[in-house]
Amino acid sequence: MTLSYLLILIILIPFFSFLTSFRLKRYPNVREGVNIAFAFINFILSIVAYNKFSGGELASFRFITLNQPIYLGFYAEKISMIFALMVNFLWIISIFYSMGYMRGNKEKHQSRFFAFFSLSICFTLGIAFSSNLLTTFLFYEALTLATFPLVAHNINDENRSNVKVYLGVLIITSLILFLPAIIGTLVYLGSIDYTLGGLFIQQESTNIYVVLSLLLLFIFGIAKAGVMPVHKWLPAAMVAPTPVSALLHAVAVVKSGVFILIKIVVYIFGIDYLNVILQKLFAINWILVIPCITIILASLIALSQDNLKKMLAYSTVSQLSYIVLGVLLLTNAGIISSITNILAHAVAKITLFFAAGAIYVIAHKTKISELSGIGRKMPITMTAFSIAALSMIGFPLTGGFIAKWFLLKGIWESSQHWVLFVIIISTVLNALYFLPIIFKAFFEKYHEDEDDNHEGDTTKKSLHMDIAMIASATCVILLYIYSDSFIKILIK
Amino acid sequence: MHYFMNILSNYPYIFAVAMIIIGIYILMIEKNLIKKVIGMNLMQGGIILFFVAISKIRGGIPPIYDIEKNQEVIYSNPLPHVLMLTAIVVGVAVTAVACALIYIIYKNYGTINEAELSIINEKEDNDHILTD
Amino acid sequence: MYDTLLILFLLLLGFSVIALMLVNDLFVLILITGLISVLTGIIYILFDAVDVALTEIAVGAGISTILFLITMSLTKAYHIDGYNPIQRFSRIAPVNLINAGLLLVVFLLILDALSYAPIFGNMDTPANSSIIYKVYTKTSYETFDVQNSVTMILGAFRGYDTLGEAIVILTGAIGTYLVMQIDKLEKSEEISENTSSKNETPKDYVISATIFTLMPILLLFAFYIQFHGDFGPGGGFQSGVMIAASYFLIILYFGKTIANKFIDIKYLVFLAALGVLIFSITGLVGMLLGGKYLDYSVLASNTSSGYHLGLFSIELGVGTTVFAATAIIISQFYGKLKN
Amino acid sequence: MGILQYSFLVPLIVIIPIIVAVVLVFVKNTYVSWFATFLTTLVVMAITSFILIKGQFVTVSYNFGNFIPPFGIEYEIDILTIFFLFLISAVGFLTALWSKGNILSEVGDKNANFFSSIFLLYYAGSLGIVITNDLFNLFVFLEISSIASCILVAMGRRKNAVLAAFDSLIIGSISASFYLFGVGILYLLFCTLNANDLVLQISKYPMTPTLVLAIVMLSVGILVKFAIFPVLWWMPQTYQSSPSALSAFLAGTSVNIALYIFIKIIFMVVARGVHISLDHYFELLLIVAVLSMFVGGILALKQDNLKLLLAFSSVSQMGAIMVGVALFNFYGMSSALFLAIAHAFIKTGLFLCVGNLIYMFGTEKLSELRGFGRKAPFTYFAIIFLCLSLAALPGTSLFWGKFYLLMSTIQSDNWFLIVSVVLASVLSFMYSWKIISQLWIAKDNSVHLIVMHKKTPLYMNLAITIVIIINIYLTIFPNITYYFVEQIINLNIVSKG
Amino acid sequence: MVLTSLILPLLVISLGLITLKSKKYSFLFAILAIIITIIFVVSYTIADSYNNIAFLSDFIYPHYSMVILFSISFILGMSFVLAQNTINYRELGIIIIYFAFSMGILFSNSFVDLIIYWELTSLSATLVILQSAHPNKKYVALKYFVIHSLSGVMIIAGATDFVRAFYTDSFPLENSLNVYNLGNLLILGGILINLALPPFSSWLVDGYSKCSPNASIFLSIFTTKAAIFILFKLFYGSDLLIYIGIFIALYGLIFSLFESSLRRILSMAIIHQLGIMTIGIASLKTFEGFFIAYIFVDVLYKLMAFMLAAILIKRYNTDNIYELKNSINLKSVLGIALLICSLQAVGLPLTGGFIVKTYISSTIELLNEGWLNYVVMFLFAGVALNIGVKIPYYLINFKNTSRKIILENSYSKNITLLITIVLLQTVFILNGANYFSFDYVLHSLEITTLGVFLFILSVFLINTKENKIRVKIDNFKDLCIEASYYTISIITSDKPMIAIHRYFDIWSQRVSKVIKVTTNLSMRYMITCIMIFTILLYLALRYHQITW
Repeated sequence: MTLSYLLILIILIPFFSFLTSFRLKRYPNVREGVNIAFAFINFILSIVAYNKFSGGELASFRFITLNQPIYLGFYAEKISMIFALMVNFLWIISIFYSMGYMRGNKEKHQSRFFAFFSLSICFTLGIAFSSNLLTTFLFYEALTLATFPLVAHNINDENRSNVKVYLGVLIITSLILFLPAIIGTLVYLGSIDYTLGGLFIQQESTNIYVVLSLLLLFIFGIAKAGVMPVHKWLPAAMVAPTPVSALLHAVAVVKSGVFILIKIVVYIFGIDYLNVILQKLFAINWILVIPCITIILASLIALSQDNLKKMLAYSTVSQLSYIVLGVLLLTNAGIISSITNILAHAVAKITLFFAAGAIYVIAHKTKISELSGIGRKMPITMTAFSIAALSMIGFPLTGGFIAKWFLLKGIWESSQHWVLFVIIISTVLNALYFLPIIFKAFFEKYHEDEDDNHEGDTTKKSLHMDIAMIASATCVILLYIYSDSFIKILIK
Repeated sequence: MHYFMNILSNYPYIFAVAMIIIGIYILMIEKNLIKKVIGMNLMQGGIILFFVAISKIRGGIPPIYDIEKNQEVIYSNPLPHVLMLTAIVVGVAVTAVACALIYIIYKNYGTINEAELSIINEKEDNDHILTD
Repeated sequence: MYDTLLILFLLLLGFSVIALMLVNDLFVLILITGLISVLTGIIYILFDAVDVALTEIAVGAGISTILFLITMSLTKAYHIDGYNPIQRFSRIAPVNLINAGLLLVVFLLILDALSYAPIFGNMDTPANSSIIYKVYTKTSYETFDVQNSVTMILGAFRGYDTLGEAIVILTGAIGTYLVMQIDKLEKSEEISENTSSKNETPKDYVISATIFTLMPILLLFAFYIQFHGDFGPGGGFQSGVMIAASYFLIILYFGKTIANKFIDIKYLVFLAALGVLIFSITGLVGMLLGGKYLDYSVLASNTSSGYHLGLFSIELGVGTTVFAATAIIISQFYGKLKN
Repeated sequence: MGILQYSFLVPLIVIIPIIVAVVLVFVKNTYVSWFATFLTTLVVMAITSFILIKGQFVTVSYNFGNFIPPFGIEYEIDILTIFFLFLISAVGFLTALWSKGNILSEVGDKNANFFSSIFLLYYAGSLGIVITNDLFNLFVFLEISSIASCILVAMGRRKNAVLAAFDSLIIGSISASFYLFGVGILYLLFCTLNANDLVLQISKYPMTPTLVLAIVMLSVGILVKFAIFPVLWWMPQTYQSSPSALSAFLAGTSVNIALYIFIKIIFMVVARGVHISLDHYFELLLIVAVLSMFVGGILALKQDNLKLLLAFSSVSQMGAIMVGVALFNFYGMSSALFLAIAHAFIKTGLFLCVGNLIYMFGTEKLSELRGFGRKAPFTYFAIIFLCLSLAALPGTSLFWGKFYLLMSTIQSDNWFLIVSVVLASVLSFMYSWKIISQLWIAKDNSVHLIVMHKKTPLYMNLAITIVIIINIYLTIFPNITYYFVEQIINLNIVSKG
Repeated sequence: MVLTSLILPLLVISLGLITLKSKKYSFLFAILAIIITIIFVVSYTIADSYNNIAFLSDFIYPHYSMVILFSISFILGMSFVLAQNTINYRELGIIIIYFAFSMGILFSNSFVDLIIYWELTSLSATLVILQSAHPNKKYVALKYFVIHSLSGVMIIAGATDFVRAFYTDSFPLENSLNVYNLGNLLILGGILINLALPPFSSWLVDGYSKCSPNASIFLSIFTTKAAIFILFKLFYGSDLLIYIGIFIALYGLIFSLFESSLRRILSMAIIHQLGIMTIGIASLKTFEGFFIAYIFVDVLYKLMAFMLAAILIKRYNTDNIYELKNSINLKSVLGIALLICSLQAVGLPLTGGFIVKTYISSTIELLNEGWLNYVVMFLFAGVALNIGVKIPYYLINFKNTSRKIILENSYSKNITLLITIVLLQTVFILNGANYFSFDYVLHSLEITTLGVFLFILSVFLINTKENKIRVKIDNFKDLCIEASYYTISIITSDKPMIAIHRYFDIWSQRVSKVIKVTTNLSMRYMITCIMIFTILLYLALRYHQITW
């Protein structure tokens, strides 16, 4: 069957699982099984699509068309293929993990959780394959709403304000900045489709400041890319249960934000066009300052956080700006680095969040200061945690190293040398806020606090979680080894 | 400005507009609901006067066809008369409904002074469910 | 000569309007409204608008004044701050001044705009000079041999407006009937005491004498106007109001209970509905017989007799509606009055 | 031509409801009176949709009593009229379908048949306003609908309904007499009451201040009905205290009727060679519209009573529509018309849901209704779906309207306008999200909700489901309505501009 | 070649992992590791016997000599530690892994391999440190790893530029990297940080002094010497290194004077030695030569010194040099070892140290920078002073005072010391011939006198028991790290946000009061609004030129 049907199938399968998991409210095991089955099928399909696609066959599909330039449609190309592959793979792992987490933590109304979980996956895939800005915006908003019930899963009085911040920032920035930007492009360019090499080349007339203002509107509009002023929603989203923050806020939601930014810079503005524009205006590419500030500030804040999940959230914000930085370097090495970074960071961060969740479920600890000596008690979790941490720092044998390598190469190509020092400082800061946890976990005594009574069943509960963690940790390393397989495609 | 003289020449319009304006003034100033309705009545009277003033032609006779008279008789324009018949009846209907409402307001609130009414309305918990 | 007479009455009207603005006593106010409606009636006669004058006086002086009087007595509002007009000036609140100023500005703006309008009453204004208005009076007699062009326009040319107007008066009547039924209060908070008092007022000979002499003349004149609309001034509205006035006299004299036995409220409502029904049915009949809605030429063999028949039924419908509606309104209000 | 020989259908649209209303006065039984209203609205909707589908945008005119227009009264249906006619009849049908349960609970069955007859009269009045091409006839029907609506409001279930009725009557009659004054001046200048004839006359004579006064009086009369910023104060009270069936119908139609008349006047005046430039007039309207968007939004945000909140939200939506109209470019007009139809259905649906709530729980205060999901699942989901579409989120019908509105504002390069429209859309999101967050996330205090009726009857839910289906239809196939709107714009601007 | 070069590290890593796991047989596996390294070294030299390189002297291929150097020192260290029997099994395993990774660095001939092994060694070194019993070991390990990751990143950054320029990441064999371009400068920076460039030198001093005594032996050898080898490989002959070398050496010299703990003095001495080596590298114009011998000698006598320190700390479990006063009896094996070690530092003609020192000073003279020779002379004097004079002065028990000497003269435990003594002397014996000339002897005498003179001067300067003016240089660096913690927490605290929230609440109450009024407005205001609206509309239409 042609690629377009495959595309639609990949997007719709999570939607089916959304429906079924509502139906199977009463028998949880069956529901979990069905979910995993769907996830697995989806993964297989995306691999098939990936291979078929590498044959260069472009598929496109439209459903609602208003008049010529405004329509909703899907379209497969290389970046989205990789992104979809990653999302599907991690979906399987996170379902596995959330099974353990939900049971361990005895959470209420789990079927609603799983339903909206798969719904948000469906919308992320929608974003991955959307063929023009309008569809992206549609799925972008839908994703915010789909993740809202997850964030507001166990809502109570003190985290209600957080939930408000989460939704407020996301929706309002998208309405105020993202929508006008889309319409601005439509008005000035006449079309909002993703075309290879960017749209602006045809239009020589648009003056520089319009282009720049549109670019800035996009950067700040897509709050999900977590650039500094609009990053407030990510730490606020930490009130959600850990599997949510693991898959969504470390991988699906956040990455889709950056993914859209990549598509906009590459397919709407076009790298070489932007280069010409920026050269004309000012020598130093001032736009790079935005992600750099975010990197430094976010890692500084992460340094001072005591709550584990908040710290991870801020580290996600800084890592995201790595990806944004990679894109804004406007060199193809930069683009490759941003995509590899998406993969590496996704895998590493999901392990970190799994570990944080496991610690919470089994040892009921959320503060970093309480984590002393936990390594002995939960060896598997902590080893996975440390592997992922090393990958975040960019340790050679892990995925993070590849991303950092290409990022630095991109920086050299874009001849913005001042960015080098930002990267160096940020790596040191990364090390500064990840390593104390590892050292504290492994090399300090574990002091028993009284309420830690249910010793017995820790092993059983943690089985699911450990499997998930082992899987994600290994693929952190696998990513390093098989990195050349997908870089070849990207270079094309 | 010479146009001012023009307005003096069609003086009925002045009176009609004056009636409308004073009608509205009474409507705004008076607190008592009945006086408001009177003001409204006055306003509608003003408009009707304006319309009928339009139809008059100097030297014309009422538009009832006079069989004996010869042809060159001038009749006033009959159309505004018809319109004003309807307007008067509409005015009456509105006044009737307004007076009924005033009575019911008095029956429920005990007063028909607008100031007191708004105070009572505010104080009272007005989602006091009436029907069963 | 004509102008001086007109100016005289207009000035009278102006003074009474200003008086309306200044006087505070409610009873005096209602009387002045009656006076104003009579004055406007007279001015309409000067403006050659005979039908309108008749309706204005019958409705203005008659029905609305009575309505205001009854509501005043029902809501016991007559002795409101009864100090004289001059004191009232001193008490004027600043807010009123602002409003007055605002309205003065509006008044001047309208006058400034109207000053560009065509001169009052002269021949060559576009409204009068155009052939349309001449057509009305001439054709109404030659083709439809209806002398009173006002009734002709009322019934035929703009028949649909009259239907709308009948509906308005019907809604008014039903509205008053319904609104009076509303009792928003629980039973406990009932304010007004029960309505019908046992002992009727002693028969006042003066009233009874006038009623008996006046009644037949009134009814006769009303029916004359009703069926004579085509030829002279008059028509459904005026006759309806007249009959209602006579009904009111009966109520005044014999008291509510007996009047009820004479014509029950329920039947009055049915009567009003019936009038509008007659009106719309005639229109429909015209449509069914092939013409347009409200096309009377189709009703009889030739156009003029068809129109006579059509106009007759229209007038009948309107008359019954107006009578029933005004009767309902007055009886509703009067019913509530204690004695 | 196919439609012309059906031209006899045109007057029936108004006359059938009138006749049935009058007949209903005789009928005592409440069920029969409800069924009669339901049937008439169904028939009228059938006629309008028949003309809409078969009409293929041909203007059909019908003169009463077979007199040619300047003399007799003429009914004319061009594309714009049929667009609004269909809208009003559809909304009327839905409210009639829904109103069965409502009459018993809110109005009491003593004089239910009177309620239905006056409702039908109001229905006929609003249709008459849209369909007529004669200015005075429009005044008569305007007066009918204002008196009828005032009576219906007075029969609301709250004690202050009577006050609101009195206010709406007075304000309604003032605006009608302003309108009449304007018609009088037009008659004084051009001696015709027929709209098309008037257009010819206007183009002949130069623009005199008296014509300016006439236009101003007409537009003020209508804008008061349109509830734009400075003159909106009468509307919230009437919406709040009227029985739910009427408030739903009011929300759907009264504003659209005012919009229709306003567009008609503008096209009439803008048409063929009016020499004065209207841009200052439009500029003022823009400012007023933007103000009403913000005031409506902010006040809606602060209300606890659901009906008041929805009333203020329709004020802000009307502001958005007025911006679309006042911009007077292609996208602007299309966005205005598209917003009108989408907003009408959403707002009617929401008021019907509120009616449901009142029927079941007797209260419409958000603070008391928190978390009623378990007790009334159907209305719960309906409200959430409709609030989402009210918030103009991407997947909903209102979004397309907002999309075009933004396009037109960007094309007009008026920066102040763009910023305010964007902020207003955020405001609209906030107050619709307030409803959702109150009903969903806020603390659940549905435990001490007095349940008056366990379940709402079938046809209440049926009406709401139809509204939701229409909304979904509008989201998925916007291009059909877009094509329709395109026709209206080309014809009106091209032909008359 | 690559394959064989990877065998040893992988083999040894597996051994390390096994020892980590097995508690009982860890000693057995350690010995097995030693045997394997010995076999490897022998096969290594034999395999290349056909190109008849002489042992140590003919260093045509520096790789081999470094590999041999590392494996010999590993064998010595392991045998010493096993003999002392003071080490637990986990520490043993990690040390084996650490040795394997540092060997990896030597074998890497491309930037990517270099970085991988570089970071892995730093990771394993941190783990080694973490095995120590010191209370705030976590903190030291963190500092160690962070600074090494910093150097790793700098190298990667530089490497990417190199790869972009030369399209391959293998090392340039023909010529050294040109220092004066940003990429290479970054690589140089990375390596220098690893060589304890002063602002970042606190990891070496703290690390080696706070880790367990046995571990400090191994740590002292591998990381720094591998870094020097890479520096030598990439940047031999670039003159910028001279000034950097001087700076490092001076820093090491001055601050070792103020140190009171034995191991801190030795680590400062290591830094000093690294400075001198960088100067040596700067002077060498080709990639081969006798330089490796200098590294060899330095490694061995530092190894011996640390062994002594380990024994002393074990015996008197105190690190302070004043408390260890005259704790070694000259007649014991320890005494002899200490003597030989200090003489090497001084560079007495009969010792290996003399040979190497003269070689280095002669190569530096080739640079014919006049002032440089005197500076180098001063530095050599410093070494002599620091280790040659200061440590024996305190440790050796000249006056047989009553201090209770634990007579542990059992030769079996200190066999390794004897072997190192023999090795050091063989260096002299093998190469003495071509360097043992008159002027060199004269030269070394000059240096020794200058050294003694400086020693006396320093005694006067710091003759305090508790060295009150001890400059807390290292703590300054700790200070700045803590400071960064505090500043960040202030920036990111939520205080400003709370203030904004309160401000909004006040305003919303005020607005809601206004709104309550608007819902039931009296008739008067409604009509005034209508009037105003009409006036505005009329003016807008009537007078077109309304400007606002």
